[in-house]
Amino acid sequence: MVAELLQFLVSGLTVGAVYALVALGFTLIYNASDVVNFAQGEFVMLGGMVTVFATAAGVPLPLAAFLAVLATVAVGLLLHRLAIEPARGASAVTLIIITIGASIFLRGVAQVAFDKRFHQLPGFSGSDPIPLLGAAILPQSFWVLGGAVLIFLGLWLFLERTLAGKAVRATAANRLAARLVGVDTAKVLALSFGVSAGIGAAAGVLVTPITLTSYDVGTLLALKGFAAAMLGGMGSPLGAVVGGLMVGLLEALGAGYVSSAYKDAVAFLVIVAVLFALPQGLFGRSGVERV
Amino acid sequence: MQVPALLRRVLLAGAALALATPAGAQRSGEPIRVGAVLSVTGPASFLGDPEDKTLRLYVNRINGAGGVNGRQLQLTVYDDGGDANRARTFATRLVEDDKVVAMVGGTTTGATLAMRPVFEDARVPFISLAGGVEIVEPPQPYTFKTPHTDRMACEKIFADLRARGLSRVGMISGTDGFGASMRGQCLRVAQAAGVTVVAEESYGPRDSDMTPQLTRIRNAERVEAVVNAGFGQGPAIVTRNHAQLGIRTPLYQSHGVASREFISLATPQAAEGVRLPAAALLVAEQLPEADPQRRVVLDYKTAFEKEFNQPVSTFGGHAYDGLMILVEALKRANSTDGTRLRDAIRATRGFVGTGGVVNMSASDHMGLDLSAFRMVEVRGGDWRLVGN
Amino acid sequence: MTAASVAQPRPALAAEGIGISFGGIRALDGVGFAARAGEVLAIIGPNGAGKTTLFNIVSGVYRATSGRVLLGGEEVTEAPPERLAALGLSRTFQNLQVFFRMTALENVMAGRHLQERAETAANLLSDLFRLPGTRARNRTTRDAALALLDGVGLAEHAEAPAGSLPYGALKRLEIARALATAPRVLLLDEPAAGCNPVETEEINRLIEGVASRGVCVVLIEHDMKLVMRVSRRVVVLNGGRMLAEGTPGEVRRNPEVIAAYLGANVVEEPARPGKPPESAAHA
Amino acid sequence: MRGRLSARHTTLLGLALVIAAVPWFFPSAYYFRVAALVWVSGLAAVGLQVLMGQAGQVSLGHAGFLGLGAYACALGPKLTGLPVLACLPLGAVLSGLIAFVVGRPILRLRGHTLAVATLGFGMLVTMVLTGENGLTGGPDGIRIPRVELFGWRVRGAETWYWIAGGALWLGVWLALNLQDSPSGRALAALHDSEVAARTLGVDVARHKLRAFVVAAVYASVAGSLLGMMNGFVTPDAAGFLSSIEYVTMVVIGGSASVPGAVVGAALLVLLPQALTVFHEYEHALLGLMIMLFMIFLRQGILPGLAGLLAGRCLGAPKPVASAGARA
Repeated sequence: MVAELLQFLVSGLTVGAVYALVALGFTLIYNASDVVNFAQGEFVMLGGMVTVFATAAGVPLPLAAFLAVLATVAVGLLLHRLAIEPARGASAVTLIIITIGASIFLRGVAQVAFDKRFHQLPGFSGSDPIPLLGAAILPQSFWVLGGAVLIFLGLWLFLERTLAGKAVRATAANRLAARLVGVDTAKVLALSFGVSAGIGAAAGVLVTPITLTSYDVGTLLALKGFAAAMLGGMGSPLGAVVGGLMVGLLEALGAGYVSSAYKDAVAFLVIVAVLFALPQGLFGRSGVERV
Repeated sequence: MQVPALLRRVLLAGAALALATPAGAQRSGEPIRVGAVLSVTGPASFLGDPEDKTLRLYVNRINGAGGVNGRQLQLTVYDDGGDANRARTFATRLVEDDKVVAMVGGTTTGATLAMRPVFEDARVPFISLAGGVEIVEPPQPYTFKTPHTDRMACEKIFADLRARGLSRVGMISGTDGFGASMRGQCLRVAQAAGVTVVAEESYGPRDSDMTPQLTRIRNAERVEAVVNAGFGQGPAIVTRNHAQLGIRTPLYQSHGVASREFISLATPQAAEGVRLPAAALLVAEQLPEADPQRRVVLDYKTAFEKEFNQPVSTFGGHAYDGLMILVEALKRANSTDGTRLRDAIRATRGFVGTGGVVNMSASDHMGLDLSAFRMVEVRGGDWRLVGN
Repeated sequence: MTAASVAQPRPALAAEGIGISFGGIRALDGVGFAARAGEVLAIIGPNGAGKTTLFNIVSGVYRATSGRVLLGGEEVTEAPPERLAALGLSRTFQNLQVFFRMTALENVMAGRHLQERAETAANLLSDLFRLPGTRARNRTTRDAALALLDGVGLAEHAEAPAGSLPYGALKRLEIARALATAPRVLLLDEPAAGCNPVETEEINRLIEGVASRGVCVVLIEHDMKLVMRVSRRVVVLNGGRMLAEGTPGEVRRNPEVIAAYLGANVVEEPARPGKPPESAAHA
Repeated sequence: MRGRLSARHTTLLGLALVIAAVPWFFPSAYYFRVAALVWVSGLAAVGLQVLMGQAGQVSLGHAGFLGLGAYACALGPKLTGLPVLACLPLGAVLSGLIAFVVGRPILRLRGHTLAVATLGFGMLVTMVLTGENGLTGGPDGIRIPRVELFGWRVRGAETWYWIAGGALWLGVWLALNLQDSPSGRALAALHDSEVAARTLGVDVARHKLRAFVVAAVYASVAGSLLGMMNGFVTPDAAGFLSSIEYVTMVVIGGSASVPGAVVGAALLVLLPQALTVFHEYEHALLGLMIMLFMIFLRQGILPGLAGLLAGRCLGAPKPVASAGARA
C-alpha cells in the first residue's frame, strides 16, 4: 500500500516537475506582457533535441546540455525580437496567435532540421532503479526534481536580489507604473523570453532520459503547463510550481486509483473545480476590480 | 467595404497556388500517376515517415530501371498530419485533380476509413497501409491493405502465451487508433484463444510515465503476462517502466514497434526478453536460406538503411509491399483502367513481400495468414526468432 | 435652479451607516447620506477619502460590509448593478468606462438596453432573424440616442469612434449614456475632471437641466466652483468617515473641512488636470 | 463613412456573389471540396466570432461542439432510427442545451480562466469520443450514413458546395443581424466594459451564456455538415488543435468582423493545400505566414486591409481601444 502510494507520488512529482517548469515559463512571459506563449512547449522540445543531436555528434553530455540551453535562449530572444517586438502595441490575443504561429513554425523547422523520429538520452546517473520502501525510483527522477528546485531557487534569487529581477517584478505588478519609474518594459519582455526559453530547455534536457523526445513533444507539454499555470494562478511563480506538481500528482493518482482511461479528465475536473472556488487560481493575486 | 472582392482574391490566389502543384507539371511520356496520403507528421509520423521514405525511394528506383510497362511512375504524396478530415480532402485531390490511377497509403485506420468512399466512388484502387480489420472486412470492391491485422497480432501473441503455459494477462494499451483497435481485437479473440484478461489499463498517446498503470497490473490477481497494444514512444516507456518496477512476468509488445529503434529507445537492458509478433523484415539476416522472403527483405533492408541511415521498420515494409503489389498488377493488367487494375490486384498470388506471402482473392483483400507473423524476442540488444 | 417643488416623503436614494474593508483596511466607516428627487447632492473630500468607493457600493459594484442602501425607500443593499439599473439608478465613472470599440452613437444606444427588452429567448430569436420587432427597436433606440447626444452637444460626433474623441467629450458621452437608461437617480463621478472652463460650464448646465426634470443627482467633484454653484447640499468625507454635511455655504466655513483640505494640500483646484485616458483601460 | 445598413448589405451581397461565382473558376471537383470546407469551417468560425469578437469571451473548446454535431449525425440514426438529416437539428439542440448547462458556471469565470474551463470541456468531449469505443468507434472514428432527400442521395463535392455555401450565407446573415440588434449591443457593451454594461442594466451572465449557446449551435451545425459531407468522423474533429485552429481563424481574419471569420477560415483551409508544393517545409511556412499576418495586420486581415485601403496608418494603434482589448 505504502509502496504503491510512494510509487504514484514519485511518478506524479517527476512528471509534475516538468509541467511546473513549463508553467514557470508561461508565468514569466505572461507577467511581462499578458501573453500566453504557446511556443513554450517548443522550448522544451529544443532543449531535448539539441542535446540529443549534439551528443550524437560526439559532444560530451554536460557540454551538449549547456549548448542546448544556450541555443534555445537564442531562439527565445530571436522570437521576441523578430515576432513579438515588431507587433508591439498589438492586443494580447494578437500576440497569442503570433506565438501559436511560432509554435507551428518551430515544430516545422525542427522536423526538417532534426528528423521526425523519437530519441532518447541515457540517464545522467544510469538507469538502475533505486529501491525505496518497496517503490522503485529512477535516479533520473531525482535529477528532474533537484533540477526543478535549483531552477526555481535560481529564479527566486534573480527576482528578489538583482536589479533586473526587480524590474521584472515591477513590470509584473503594474506595467504603467514600472514604465513611469523608468523600467524599460520592452527589455523586461525580451529578458522574460530569454529566461523562459532557458527554463524550458533545461526541463527538456532533464526529462528526456525519462520521457524520450521528438520534434512534436511540445504541444501536449504546453497544454498541461498552461493548465498548471492556471491552477496555480497565472502570474505567480510559486503558483506555477505548485500547480505543475499538482497536475502531475493528479494524473498519477488518477491513473493509479481511479482509471487510467480518464486520468486526464480527473485532472481537468479538479482544475476546473478549483477555478470555480478560486477564480484567480491557488496563488493568484485576487484584486478588487477598480473602477 | 471591399469584402467580397477580397474574399474572391484570397480564394483565387489559393486556387492558383494549388494549381501550381507538380501534378500538372512534368509530362514525360505519359507517366503513370500514383498517389499517397500518409501521416508524415503528427502523432502517427512514427509510421508515416518510413512509409513516405520507402515510396519515394522505390519509385525512383523503378523509374531508374525503366519504369513500368515502359512508362514512368509519378508519385504524389500528401501529408494528412494524422487528421482524417484532411486525409479525405487530399484523397479527393488525388482523384479529381491529380488523376491518379491508384493510391498506396492511408497510414492510420481512421484516415483510411475516411478516404475509402472517395476511391470507391471513383473506382480507383486503394491499397491501405493501416492495420484495422474493418478496412477489408467486409471487403470493399476497390480497397486493399498490406499490413497484418491487429487481430492476427493478438492471435499470434495469445498462441505464444499458451505455448508457454500462460493464460492470465494484463492488457495495457494506447488510446490512439492503433492501440484502441488492437485492444478491442485482443479482447474479442481472448476467450477463443484460452486467455483471460485480468487487468486492463490505458495511456494517452504522449504520456511519459506508465508506472501507475503497471503498478495496478502488477497488483492484479495472478497476472502471468503483460500485453501492450500500442505504437510509437509509449511502448518504449512501458518497457522501461516494466523493468523499473521489476515486474518479472513476460512482456509482449505489438507489431506496432517492430523496429530496431524500439530496442534503443526502450534501452537494451529493459527490452531484454520482450516478445512481439513481427514480419520477417525484423529478422532478415536470421531467416534460413530457403525462406522465400529472405532475399526480398534483405534487399529492402539494405536499400532503405543505405539511403536513409536509419533502421528499417515494418511500416516502411508495408509501403514497399503495397507499391510492389501495385506495380505487378500494373504489369499484369497492362492498363491503368481502375476496374482492370483492381482485378489484377485481386488476382495477386504468391507475391513475396516484406510482410509475408500474399494471396489475394475476391473475399480476401489482404491475403496474409498467421504464418506471415514471426514471433521474435529481444536478446542481447537485438531481435531473435523464437522457436521454429 | 431651485429643487423640486414637491416635498417627497422619502429620499430617492439613501445610504445609512455604510462601512467596507479591503484586506483589513477600513475604507469606509459609518458613512451615510440621503438625496431627494430633483435635488443635487455633492460628495467632496480629499483624494482617498472613499468617495468613489461609496459610489461603487451604492451602485452595487462592491458589497458593503455594514450598513444599508435604500433606493426609493426599498432596501437594495445586496442588489447587483443590473438590478439597480432596472430600478432607476445610473452612473458614470471616474476612470472612464466608455465602450471604446463603438462609435459615440452606439455607446448611447447601448445605454437604452433596458428599454429595448433583450431579455427573453424570444427576443434573441427576433434579433437573430431581424424580425420587425427588432427593426422597430433599432429605430427607436437610434432616434432616442441621437436626441441624447444632441443634448450633451455631441450630435456631430455621433458616428465617430469613441476612441477618437477628446477627454472632455468622453465625459459628456458617459453622461448621455447614463441618461439613456432614463434614471431616477444619477451618480456622476467627477464629471468635470479634465475639462476646460467652457466644458465645465456645459456640464453645469447639463446637471441643472437633469435635476430640473426631477432626477436625483449625486455628484463627486473636485471642482469647488462647480460644486458650490450646482449642489444644494454637500457631504464631506475624509479618511473614510463623515466630516461634515450641510449647504455649500455651511461646509465652506466649516473649520474641520478647511483643515482637512489644507492637510491634504488641496484647496479647490481640480485635482486631476488632463488625466490621460490610458489609465481608464486598466480599470 | 457609410451607414451600418449598407455595410451589412454589401457583405451579404458580396458573399452571395462569391459563393455563386467562384465555381466558374473550378477545374475539378477537388476545388468544390476545398471550397465547401472553407464554407463549413467559416460557419464554425462565424459562430466563434459571435462569442469571441462580439461578446469578448475566449473559447478553447469550440471544436468540442463541432464534434458533438458530427457525432450526432453518426450516432443519431443508429440510436433513434431517425434519418441523418433530422439529426442535424437534433445535434444543434443538444449542443445548445449542453452549452446552456455547461456555460452557466463556466461563464462566471473571466479571461484566461474561461479559456481553461472551455479547454477542459473540449478535452472531455474528445476523451469520451475516444474512450467509449463501443458507442463512438473510438479513435478510428465512425461512419456517417449518406444523406437522402426524398429518395435522392446527396453526394458529390459540388452538391455539398452549394449546401455548405447556403448554410454559411445564412450563418453570416444571422450573425450580422445579431451584431446590429439589442442583444448584439448588449454583447458589445459587456465586451468593452462589464461594469459599465451592468450599470446600464445588462444581465452580463445571461448574455454571455446566450453568445456561448449561439456559438455552440453554429459549431454543431458546421460539425454535422462536415460529418455528412465526409461520411465519416474521427475524434480529431473535436480536439484541442482543432479548437485552436478556429480561434486562429477568427483572430487572423479580424475578430471584430463577421466576414473576417470567413476570410480567416479561407486562409487556414487554403494555405495547407497551397503549401503542399513545399513538401517538408509546409509546416514551417504555415507558422511563418500566421506570424507575418498577425504582425502586419494586427487587427486581423479584413479590418487591417480595410484600414490600409482607407489610407490609415497601421503602425499607430487606435489610441485606447487596443490597450483596452484584453480578452
